[in-house]
Amino acid sequence: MTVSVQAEDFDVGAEISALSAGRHEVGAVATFVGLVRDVSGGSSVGAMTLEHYPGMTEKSLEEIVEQACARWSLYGVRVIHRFGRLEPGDRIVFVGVAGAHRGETFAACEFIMDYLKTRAPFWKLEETPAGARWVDARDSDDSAAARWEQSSR
Amino acid sequence: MTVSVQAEDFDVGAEISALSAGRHEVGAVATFVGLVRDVSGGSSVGAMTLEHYPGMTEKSLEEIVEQACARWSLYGVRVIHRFGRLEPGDRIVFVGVAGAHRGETFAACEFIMDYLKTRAPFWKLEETPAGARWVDARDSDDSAAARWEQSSR
Amino acid sequence: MTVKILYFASLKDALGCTEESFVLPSGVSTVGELRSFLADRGEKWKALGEGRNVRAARNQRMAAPADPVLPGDEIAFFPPVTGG
Amino acid sequence: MTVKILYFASLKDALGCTEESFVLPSGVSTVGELRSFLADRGEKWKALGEGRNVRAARNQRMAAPADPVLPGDEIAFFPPVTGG
Repeated sequence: MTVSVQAEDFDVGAEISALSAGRHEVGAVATFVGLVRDVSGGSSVGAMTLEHYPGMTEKSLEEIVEQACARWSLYGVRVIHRFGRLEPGDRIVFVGVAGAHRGETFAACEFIMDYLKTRAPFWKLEETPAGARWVDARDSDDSAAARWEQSSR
Repeated sequence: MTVSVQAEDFDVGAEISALSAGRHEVGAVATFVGLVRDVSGGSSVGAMTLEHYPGMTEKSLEEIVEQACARWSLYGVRVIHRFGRLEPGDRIVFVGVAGAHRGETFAACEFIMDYLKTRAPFWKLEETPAGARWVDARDSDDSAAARWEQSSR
Repeated sequence: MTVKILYFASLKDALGCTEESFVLPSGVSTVGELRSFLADRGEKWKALGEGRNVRAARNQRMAAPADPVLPGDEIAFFPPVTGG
Repeated sequence: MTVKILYFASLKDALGCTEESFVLPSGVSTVGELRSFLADRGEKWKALGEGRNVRAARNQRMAAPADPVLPGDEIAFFPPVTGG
């Protein structure tokens, strides 16, 4: 099981351990955890609701993982993305990548996050003192994803 | 407590949670775990012993963390490096970086690992079928560290 | 000759619609043509109009305006994604 | 006028020495000069000689050959590090 889209929280330590369990060729595990911040665009955020496109979400994440596996030599990849209502401090997303050496695992982990940010169909609705508002996509996310197109790695 | 040099294993999940616990400005936690591989330079490795330079080890890791904190806006950093005898699959090193956004946490985490690999006084003695041998430093680690000198980030 | 159309997030709110079954009119054979046709249905549908930052998917994969629309397809329109 | 000298890893094995207290001879005032002096002490000490990949630390910080050596210093010699 490589990709999960779920309402429930996840166990980061267990996920990281699972990426190398019984696989002694793994020398490097790079991971990323994204969390709900209590500030966004200058407003305080009390909570947020993550909407997604069931079916397409899983497909898009699996496709991103496949691209990473085609690009780097990896031993294991795990992506978990939550949906529903989340509060500040709650985990949103986990990406873990296992490989032989650190360079490729760092690159693949960041690649997956950058692509996820621009291609996986999730949308954040934030609760602020001024009411609920949909988060606008950031240009910086597009440019973060675009640099992988130019890169020869 | 930012830096630990210890013989004991560590709890990756607990360390990652601690980096954002009670800090709702944290939106991103990038981490790296290095593990003992059962192959190295074409030989099978039964175990390894990590020698270090007590006193300098801690100082060098703290200095690397200070450099990362001067370079990026970070909310928390944690570095753990083990010494002594370790077997394939055992954790060697943990680096965790918490920040507002993913880009700076990925960069800082990789920076710390690259500098650690070339500046922290640890040496690996591997047990192979042909006997014990000291691991040679890799040129690729020097070049990985050198790219941060040139980078304008 | 019908397609299923889904709307998400701020676009769903602007249109007041999450899903519709839509009979493809003649002359509508691409994702871009479908979007233009829908945008012309009335005031609130301008949220789908040119110049609005709308993305599309066909059968749960990201789609370009030139991609074909065929009977039975599931077409989705939504704003740029903001997960992660 | 003594310094403490430490050796690590493969260098420690080659020299058969982990630590020594060393009286600074006249003319030895830098890390590089100290290393050269030590390398000239006999056969096995060539492991510290020019062309060998040896790093040095002074008082637990990485040192360059031109860095001074002062009485009471802790000087360490070792191969390139391989942790992580």
